[in-house]
Parts: sequence; structure tokens; C-alpha cells
Amino acid sequence: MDLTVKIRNKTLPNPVGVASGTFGYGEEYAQLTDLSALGALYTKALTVEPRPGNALPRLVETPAGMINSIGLANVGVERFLTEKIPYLETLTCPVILNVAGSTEEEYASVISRVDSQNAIWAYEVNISCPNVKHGGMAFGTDPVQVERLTKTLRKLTDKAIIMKLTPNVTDIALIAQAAEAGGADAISCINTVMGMVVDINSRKPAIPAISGGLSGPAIRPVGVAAVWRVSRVVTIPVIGLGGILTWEDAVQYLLAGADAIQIGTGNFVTPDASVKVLNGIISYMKEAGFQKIEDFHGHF
Amino acid sequence: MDLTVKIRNKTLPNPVGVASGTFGYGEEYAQLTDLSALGALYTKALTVEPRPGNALPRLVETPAGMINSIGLANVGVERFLTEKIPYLETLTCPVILNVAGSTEEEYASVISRVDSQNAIWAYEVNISCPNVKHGGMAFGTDPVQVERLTKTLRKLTDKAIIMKLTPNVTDIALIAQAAEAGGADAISCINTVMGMVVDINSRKPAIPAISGGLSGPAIRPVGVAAVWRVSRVVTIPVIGLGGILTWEDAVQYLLAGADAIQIGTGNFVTPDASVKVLNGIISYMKEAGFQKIEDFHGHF
Amino acid sequence: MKNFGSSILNQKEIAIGYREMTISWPQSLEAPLPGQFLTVKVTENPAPLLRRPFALSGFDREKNTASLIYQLRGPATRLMATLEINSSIEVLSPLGNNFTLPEKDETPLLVAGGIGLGPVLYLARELDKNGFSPRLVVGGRTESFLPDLSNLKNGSIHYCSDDGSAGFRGTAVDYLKSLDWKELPSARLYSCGPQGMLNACHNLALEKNIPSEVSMEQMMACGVGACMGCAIEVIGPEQYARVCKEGPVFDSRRIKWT
Amino acid sequence: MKNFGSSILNQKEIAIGYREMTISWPQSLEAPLPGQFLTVKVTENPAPLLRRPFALSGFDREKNTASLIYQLRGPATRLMATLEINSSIEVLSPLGNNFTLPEKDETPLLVAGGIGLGPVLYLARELDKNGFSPRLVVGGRTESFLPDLSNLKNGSIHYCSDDGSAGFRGTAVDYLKSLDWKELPSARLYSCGPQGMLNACHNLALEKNIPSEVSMEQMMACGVGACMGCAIEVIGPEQYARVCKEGPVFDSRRIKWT
Ligand SMILES: Cc1cc2nc3c(=O)[nH]c(=O)nc-3n(C[C@H](O)[C@H](O)[C@H](O)COP(=O)(O)OP(=O)(O)OC[C@H]3O[C@@H](n4cnc5c(N)ncnc54)[C@H](O)[C@@H]3O)c2cc1C
Ligand SMILES: Cc1cc2nc3c(=O)[nH]c(=O)nc-3n(C[C@H](O)[C@H](O)[C@H](O)COP(=O)(O)OP(=O)(O)OC[C@H]3O[C@@H](n4cnc5c(N)ncnc54)[C@H](O)[C@@H]3O)c2cc1C
Ligand SMILES: Cc1cc2nc3c(=O)[nH]c(=O)nc-3n(C[C@H](O)[C@H](O)[C@H](O)COP(=O)(O)O)c2cc1C
Ligand SMILES: Cc1cc2nc3c(=O)[nH]c(=O)nc-3n(C[C@H](O)[C@H](O)[C@H](O)COP(=O)(O)O)c2cc1C
Ligand code: FES
Ligand code: FES
Repeated sequence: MDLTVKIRNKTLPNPVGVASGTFGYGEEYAQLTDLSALGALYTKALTVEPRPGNALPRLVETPAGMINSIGLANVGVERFLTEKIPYLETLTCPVILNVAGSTEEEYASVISRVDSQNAIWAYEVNISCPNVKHGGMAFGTDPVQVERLTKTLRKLTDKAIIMKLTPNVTDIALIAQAAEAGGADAISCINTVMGMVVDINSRKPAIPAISGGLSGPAIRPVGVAAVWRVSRVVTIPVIGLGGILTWEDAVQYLLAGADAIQIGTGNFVTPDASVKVLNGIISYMKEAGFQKIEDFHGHF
Repeated sequence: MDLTVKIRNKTLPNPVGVASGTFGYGEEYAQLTDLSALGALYTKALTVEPRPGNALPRLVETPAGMINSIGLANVGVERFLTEKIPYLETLTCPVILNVAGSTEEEYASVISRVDSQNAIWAYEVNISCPNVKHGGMAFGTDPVQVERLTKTLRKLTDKAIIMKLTPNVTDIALIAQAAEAGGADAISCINTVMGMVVDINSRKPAIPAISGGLSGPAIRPVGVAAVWRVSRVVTIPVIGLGGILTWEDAVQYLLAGADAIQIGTGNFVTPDASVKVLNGIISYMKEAGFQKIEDFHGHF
Repeated sequence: MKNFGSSILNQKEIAIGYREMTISWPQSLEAPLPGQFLTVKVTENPAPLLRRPFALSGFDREKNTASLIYQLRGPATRLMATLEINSSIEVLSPLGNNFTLPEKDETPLLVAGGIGLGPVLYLARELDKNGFSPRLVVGGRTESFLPDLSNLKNGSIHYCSDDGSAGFRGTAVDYLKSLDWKELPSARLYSCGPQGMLNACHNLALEKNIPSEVSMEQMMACGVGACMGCAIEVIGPEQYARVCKEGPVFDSRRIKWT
Repeated sequence: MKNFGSSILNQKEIAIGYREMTISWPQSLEAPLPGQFLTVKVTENPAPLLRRPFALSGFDREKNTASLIYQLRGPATRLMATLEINSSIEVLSPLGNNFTLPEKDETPLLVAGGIGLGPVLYLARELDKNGFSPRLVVGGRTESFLPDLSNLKNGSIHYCSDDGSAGFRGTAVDYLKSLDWKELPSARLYSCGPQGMLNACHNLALEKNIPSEVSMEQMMACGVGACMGCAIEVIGPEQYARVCKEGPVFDSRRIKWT
């Protein structure tokens, strides 16, 4: 059985990754799950400058989900290179760096400054960030900006560029096509869904940022639909995520057209969800007689 | 305490309605809840011609939610007038007719043909329907189409026109503004979120239409966020819905800027949810010292 | 029809993976008829969200108790199995239509498979009480799937198992076919169970030219006819019928078998 | 640190709305220290979704059992209260840091309010065992909020209630203020409870110039330091600290009180 997933000129050992922002840099989970079994580890978003993150509180639970307002809390490129890279170098699984910024130049600057690091297998570009030069609408909501950003970043590196799409758009397929046109090597979808909770006791939003990012099982049907639509219109691999808790959830994504998946919020509920999901996928493939990941595709 | 909600030139007795497609024409729930206590009853979508509805099965449960693919199953205008109006005439609560179509003319035709009926208090226009003349994208995804459709319908009736928005757009506030510019008297938001479930045993989508409409508690944070954004930019009343099960959920919507709310999927779980929610709102208002619905607004 | 808080008076395993639950019934509420169902709200948490439909498997007007037989399948039934005696659940019932009673001279043939046992058992007991001699045929894959049923006064129970480990070897429909149909001039067929069994019952009824009713299943949301979610395809002027309202019991000739 | 299946060995109400649960602890796993916490996965259903954090309120290395005290508040704790003895739950522990032990000559003053009782009680018992004479001050609104605590060998327990219905009339901090501080030259303060109580403890510690540790609370998602969700504002080069990793126990001078 071949579990590998080809992205650009390299292969992921298996289709099960852990999602950006939910797994730190892996160290925090090292005692709880086998990091060497991960198909990929997507790090927390990295920006040029350190960012402290959003005001408090940053989390609120919702029905079968949660909203986070972490912001892009991270140590910035400089400290990343000295404080995080040494640990990442010890990992045997592919490490995919999640990259964020407020301008095209910021994204570009992150990649330029870290690209020589061998510990980085590929980049996942978080385009849910507001573009400060374009009135603050997220990069990922405008196909023109997405194509341009992808093109710019594509030129800077020989590593794979994975564009991570936001579901908060009218037509996610259009955005995916723009990313592919710009030279993306793969698409990750979805990032969190915009959501809001009001605290009826304090009569204020539950998080100071008012709205935040909804994740978890509640949004799984949104993610599966997005993967289905995106995988119809692009030829590059699609990495599906959103609400995966169990291997059954992951298999839904693969059948809908995903080539790989990521577990985000699911890690919080089951710290070794990634291993369990991978084992479940393997058993399913055995029973179904699937030899490779592509065998999941084309059933409808 | 004044619970009324003014829409155009009339007032709803209270802010708690039951959502289109989840309450039939009221008859089915008559034994289970006090219909005369409803702030409004929004009927199943009506189209000019009868429609049998979508292929089977039409429902699938999701985490804290459900997906429906009912389609616009309804008896059409002719049978509506003879079979449904007589019952609706016996109701004392405001009946708001949910109107749907595949072209602007179809929407217009429904309203023209039923407008003389006194049993109809107002229209709620379901613009999540695909516009067959515009490549099948939903009316509600394009501000230009929304404004034009609203203008057209506005001319046909003296009854209130409530435009019901889809959340499957990049910027719902823009669509709401277009509706207001077109002369809408109120905004309902949200309709269902696009979602999909794959049956991993049959390896087919759980519903033949592939994707369907996600509703229930899972989407409540999406609805609350939409109401917040829309109520910032329009001056007409906003009717909030999506995932309301309890009075606490309803209060979240009101605090986020809604003037009224609707219960959809919640009726399936608790057949007399509407009465319970209304009573909960009243108790909350008493405790908070609120005199009227507007007192819910402006706390943040 | 009413949505009421009900007490769990008893529940026990009656076959591997199958449980019978007895619940209290409001005195003021009409008695459910064989074929009718209830829906249960299993938890106050929003998952599993939807109420779950179960057919009544018995009713005692004197004690005001109702019972249902359910199979452990997923989250809702797993939760139900953990409910202790005297704990309460929210029940909406009676819902849907019911089986038509046979004519005086007809022999009622009742076929049950899997989760179809409940409504058929209730019907068998009612018919038995009312002087009919129902023949209840219960099919399962192996012996362990076959519950031990209290005997009927006039009627009879026939077990069938695919592997022959109990009773007749073969399906319930195979058993029916094996009967001496000459001594069954006017029989009437009732069935509830897997789609394939119902379809086979329908075909047998056509062949023998006897009336036949099937109790159908479909995913439900409202359970009261409001959402159009539980539609199935039928033959007639309307393409679809609602299982929760026009059904769950249908003349098998009305169903569009696929 | 380990995520393990644990058996519920006992649980009982210890004050109105408060329960104590005793669970099994894997032999191979390190013992939790006072101040550390665990997170519980309360259901296999996806709601309530997140694991819930609870401080350890006791630990028995011989029996390999741990306990926690929890208040019935919402869906997760309501579910926990229904779990029967011998049923199992999934527990992730030990998490977070722990209280610093006092110096040999210091008098440990321990303050607990509401759900802060657990960790403080565990600390009191440990200190007591190790030859210290902890003074445990437990505050509640009325008598009915005050659990009956097993007595300490060397230490002492002081109840305070806002309405004077039990023990000292006033808050736990009022009680501390009422002490004769001349006989407490070197005290050390530990507190866990509502934010206001912690802040008052901090102010008292500043006034008396004694070391003071507080156990903080914040909404958590991962519980292991990976998500940055449980941040609180602190003084120092970094604006935020993670309650689950740098905490839950902090030097009260490090907290940015608001
Ligand atoms: C009219 C009717 C009568 C029924 N009578 C019985 C009975 O007497 N005994 C019995 O064991 N079962 C009966 N069922 C089936 C029963 O409703 C399902 O077994 C139950 O809902 C399973 O829920 P779960 O959460 O345990 O499993 P899940 O994993 O949620 O579902 C397992 C299967 O049950 C069915 N199901 C789930 N939710 C619903 C729903 N809301 N409406 C309808 N079907 C659903 C689906 O086919 C699903 O694939 C009946 C169904 C209908 C429609
Ligand atoms: C480090 C730490 C130690 C704690 N120790 C104890 C203890 O020993 N005993 C005790 O009774 N409680 C303790 N708590 C609080 C406990 O976690 C909440 O009471 C519990 O989560 C309530 O869950 P619920 O579903 O019953 O109520 P909900 O209605 O979900 O929540 C009630 C309140 O609990 C808090 N809460 C809910 N979910 C979380 C979460 N995932 N993380 C953190 N807080 C949450 C929130 O403040 C919320 O407003 C501790 C919290 C933390 C952070
Ligand atoms: C606490 C938290 C922090 C996150 N941080 C990031 C981030 O830094 N960059 C990013 O691209 N996505 C981030 N995400 C989004 C997740 O990677 C993922 O796309 C989303 O949560 C949906 O998947 P899930 O439902 O499995 O969590 C974050 C999500 C959560 C819950
Ligand atoms: C079974 C079902 C049928 C629906 N039919 C319609 C419809 O005909 N017209 C419409 O505007 N909305 C329809 N809706 C959408 C609801 O009115 C509502 O906008 C949506 O379900 C979100 O609210 P909820 O989460 O409270 O259900 C339907 C929803 C459901 C679940
Ligand atoms: S379940 Fe709603 S119509 Fe039958
Ligand atoms: S809860 Fe995730 S970092 Fe603390």
C-alpha cells in the first residue's frame, strides 16, 4: 500500500498532517503522540516581526466547535530561526511552515529569510490575513490578489508553495483556480469560518475581537464541500481540513477529492488523533482494496 | 414591556418567528405549540409552479447540525391559494410568505398572484435560489442582482418585503446594503450554509444533490456574526436566524443587532421552542430592565 | 399527539444488540396504534441533534405504559442504553399512521426483520387479543439475533435464520413461500424490516394476490410532516409521500420499489 | 504527561453543587504535584467539544488514585456528575506547573474560594504531611458552600462566610487581615479562587511583603501549550503567558491585575 502524497517534487510519507496553530511546533505534543508518524506538521503562522497575539479571552466554545481569536501570535522570523529551528531540525516528519503577513512584502520577506533552512519542507501560505494595503479585506477573498501573491512567492523559493484558502468567500473554486494559475503546488482548505458568540451576561462579545474563527466538527460539512468544489477545478493536490476528529471524517475528505488532510481542533480533543486517523485510513484502504491515495477519488 | 417589532407600516406582536421550511404552514405544529403566540410564521418557499422537491434521501445529520436537500418542494401558487390559504386565514399570528423562483419574473409572478390575500402579512424573499438566467449562481451572491430583484418586487406590493440573505458570500454586509438600496423593508439572515457529507460505506455523497444546506446549532456563530455585520450597515430591521435552540441563543442574536429572530431546525428538536424562547426573552428583559426590543442594541 | 416528559420504567437487552424500553404514557394522551411511532430527544446537548424515531412495540392502557424495541446503532441509541430506570426522556407521540386491521376471515401474516420487530410485534399482540390468529415470522441472520418473544394466545411465532441455527433455515420470505398457500385463501401481509425484505414481501403479495402493508423508514427531522425531509417515492399523482405523515405504513403497491 | 483511560473509583457531593471524584492513575505515570491539573474528555459526542481542565485535589501514590473537586456549572460537569462508579473517562495529566514549596521557617497561608478549593486542599495536605503547619482559609458565601474537610495533623482550617453563617464573618482575605501579623514574620501566601480573591491576596502580600502565588484560570483548548488560547497578561518582556504551560501557578507579582 502506497500512502505517499506527491507535492511539487517531493512526497509526504502519508496523508495525515496536523494543522497550523493547533500543534505549536510539535514539541508540546511530543510526549502524547508519535511525531515521526506525522504525514506533515504545519507550524503556527510565522510573520516577519514578532506578534503578541490578540486581546483576551481568545477562545469560546460553540456547539460542536470553538471560536479562536489567537491572532498571529508568534515569535517573528528572527527568534524563529534561533529558538524554533533547532527543535524542528530534530524532527523526521516533513515540517511545513505556515506563513502570514499584512502585505505581500511581508509574506515575501518571511520566505526569503528562512528559505535556506533544510528543516522547512514547504510553505503553507495563510491568506486569511487582512491585506492592510487593500482596505483590510483578507487576501484570500480576491482572486486577483491571490494569483499575484502566489506568483510573487513562487519566484522566491524552490520549495513547494501551498495556498491555504479561507471558506469565507462566495466561490472558493475561483480562488483555488487563481492560486493554481499563480503557480501554487497545492491547496489547503479550509481555514476557519467567521463566527461570533455574545456573552449574554456581560452583553459583550465573548472575545474582544468580536468575531473570530470557527473550527471543529461543526464546520466539517463546510470543509468537505469546499474540498469537493476545489478538487473539481484544479489539477494540483488538495489538502482538506476542517472538523476532522476521527478517521471516518478523514475518509470523507479523501473521498470528496482531498489528497491529504490535516487535523486541527481534533488534536485538542484527542492528542494522538493523527495516529488514530492514519491507522483508520489504512484499515479502510485495506478493506476497500485501495492501493494508493488516488483510489479514494472518482467514486462519484 | 413592548415586544413589538415594526416592519414597514405594521408591527409584529413579538420578535419570535418560526423559519421557512421548518414549520410547514403551521398546521402540522398546531397540536404541539401555541400558534397564536408566534411573532410570525414564515411559510415554506412558494414558487409559481408546483415542485416535487429533490431526490432522496434529503437529510443527513452533522455534528450539532443537519444538512437538508429538500429543494423547493411546494404545491405551487394555484394549489397554495386553494389548499393552504384557507388554513392560513384561520391563524391569528402574522403569516409571512417565503417566495422563491429561478428568474426575476418567477418571483414577481408569485407575489402578483397572491398579493390580494389578506392572510399574507409580508413576503420573505429567498434569494439563495440559483438564477438560471445568470449561470446558476444564487441571486443572493451578487449585490447588483439583489438590488434589482428587490426593486422589481418592491413595486408590486404594498406589503413588506423582507430579503433573506445567504451566508455563502464574501461580504454579506454588501448584499444587505444592496437589498436596502432596492427598497427592502427588512433583512432576514441567515439561510443555510453550504455543506456536504460523504457516506464512507457507499462512497457516495449522503444526498444525491451532493451538497446541501447546513442548519442548526453548528451554524449559530455564523448567523450571529452575519447579523452583527449586517446590522452595522443597514437602517432597516434585521431578523436573525441560524441555530437558535434556546432563549439564550435568541438573546445572543438580539444583542448582536437583530430586531427579531426565527427558529428553524430548533422546532424539530423542541416542537414548542418558539414559546419557550419567547418566555425566556421576556424574563431576560425583565431582569435586565429592558422595556423594548431596541434596548438589546448598542451594548458594544 | 403530544410532546411529553416520560419516565423510563424498564429497559433490558432482548437479543444481542437489541433492547426493549418501557416508558410511562400520559393518561390524557390517546393510545398509539400498531404501526405508529414516537420520536425521542436523547440529550440536551446539541449532538446528536435530531430526535430519533422508534416504532411502538407495545402499549398497556391499564398501566399507561408504552414500549419500544431498539437496536444499538449509533450515538443516540448508545445514549439511550445508558439511561437508568426512573430517569426521564422527552417523547413526541403518537406519530404517523397505523396498520389497517384485517378482514374477519383473513389470516394475518406478519413479517419482521431487525429493527422492524417492534411494530410487527405490537400488531401481532393486538390482533391476537382481538381474536385473530396472526402468524408472526421473525427473521434474523443467526439465532443470537432472535429475541425470545412472549407466546401468543391464538397466533404463532416462527423463527427463521439465514444459517439455520434457529427455526427455519432461510429468510422470512422463504418461510412464507414454503407454506401451504391452499390453506391460506385469504391472507393479508404486514411487514417491517430491511428494504430488501419489504420488497420481497411486496413481490410475494403480488404473486399471491393478497393485500400487503409495509412500514417504511427514512431519515426524519420534524417527524410531524412539516419539513418534507422524510419523503419516499410513491406511485400516484404526487411523486413523493412523507413517511412521518402519510406513513410509515403504506400499501406496498403504492411504493416505487427500486 | 499522558493521555490515559481512567476508572472512576468514587464520586460524591461534598457541598451543595460541589462534587469530589476519585479516579485511577496509571502506575507508570509521574505523580501530579499540588497546583497541577488534568483535562477530561467528557463525551465521545462532539458537544461539549473541548476537554475540561480541573486541578488535582489529592493524590495517593500507594493506591495510585487521584482526586478532583468540581462544581456543577454547565454541560461537561453535568455529564461528569452522571458517570457511575467503574465507568471510565479519558484524562490528560499531569499538566502545568505547581506551587513552590515554602522555606523551612515559613508559615504557609492557603486561601481557597469556590472551585479553587481543590488545588489548595491538595497543597495543604502535602505541606501538612511534610511537617509544615499550613493555615487553610476557605471562603464561601454561606455555610452551605463550605465542604467538610478532613482535619490536618499540624495545620488548621478556618472557615469564612460572607454572611457569618459559619466561622468567620467576611471574606477569606478579611480573615487573613484580622490575624496577628506580628506572630507571622515569614509567611507565604497561596491562593486559588475567584479573580477578585486572588487580586486581594496579591495586594495583601504586597502590603505584608511576603511571597505569594496564585493559581489562575483561563479558557483552554489544548491544555499543553500548543494553541496560545489560554494566554493571560503578565508583566515582563513577553506580554502574555500561557496558563496551561507557564501556569496555572504564578508569582502574583507577575500578573497584570486589571
Ligand atoms: C418510522 C421509523 C420507525 C423506526 N422504528 C425503529 C424501531 O422500532 N427500532 C429501532 O431500533 N429503530 C427504529 N428506527 C430507526 C431508528 O430511528 C434509528 O436506528 C436511530 O435513529 C439510530 O440512531 P443512532 O444515533 O443510534 O444511530 P446513527 O448512527 O445516527 O444512525 C444509524 C442509522 O439510523 C438511521 N437514522 C438516524 N437518525 C435518524 C432519524 N433522525 N430519522 C430516521 N432515521 C434515522 C439512519 O438510517 C442511520 O444511518 C425507525 C426509524 C423510522 C423512520
Ligand atoms: C487550570 C484550571 C483548573 C481548574 N480547576 C477546576 C477545579 O478544580 N474545579 C472546578 O470545578 N473547576 C475548575 N476549573 C474550571 C473548569 O474547567 C470549568 O468549571 C469547567 O470547564 C466547566 O465546564 P462545563 O461544561 O460544566 O460548564 P460551561 O458552561 O461550559 O462553562 C462554565 C465556565 O467554565 C469555564 N470553562 C468552560 N470550558 C472551559 C475550558 N475548556 N477551559 C477552561 N475553562 C473552561 C468558563 O469560564 C465557563 O464560563 C479549572 C479551570 C482551569 C483553567
Ligand atoms: C487555535 C487555533 C489557531 C490557529 N492558527 C492558525 C494559524 O496560525 N495559521 C493558519 O493558517 N490557520 C490557523 N488555524 C486554522 C487551522 O489550521 C484550521 O484551518 C482550522 O482550525 C480548521 O480545522 P479544524 O476544524 O480541524 O481545526 C488555527 C486554528 C485554531 C483552532
Ligand atoms: C428542512 C429545511 C427546509 C428549509 N426550507 C427553506 C425554504 O423553503 N425557504 C427558505 O428561505 N429557507 C428554508 N430553510 C432555511 C431555514 O429557514 C433557515 O434559514 C436555516 O435553516 C437556518 O436556521 P436554523 O439553523 O434555525 O434552521 C430550510 C431549512 C430546513 C432545515
Ligand atoms: S420528517 Fe419532516 S416531513 Fe417527515
Ligand atoms: S490551552 Fe492551548 S496553549 Fe494553553
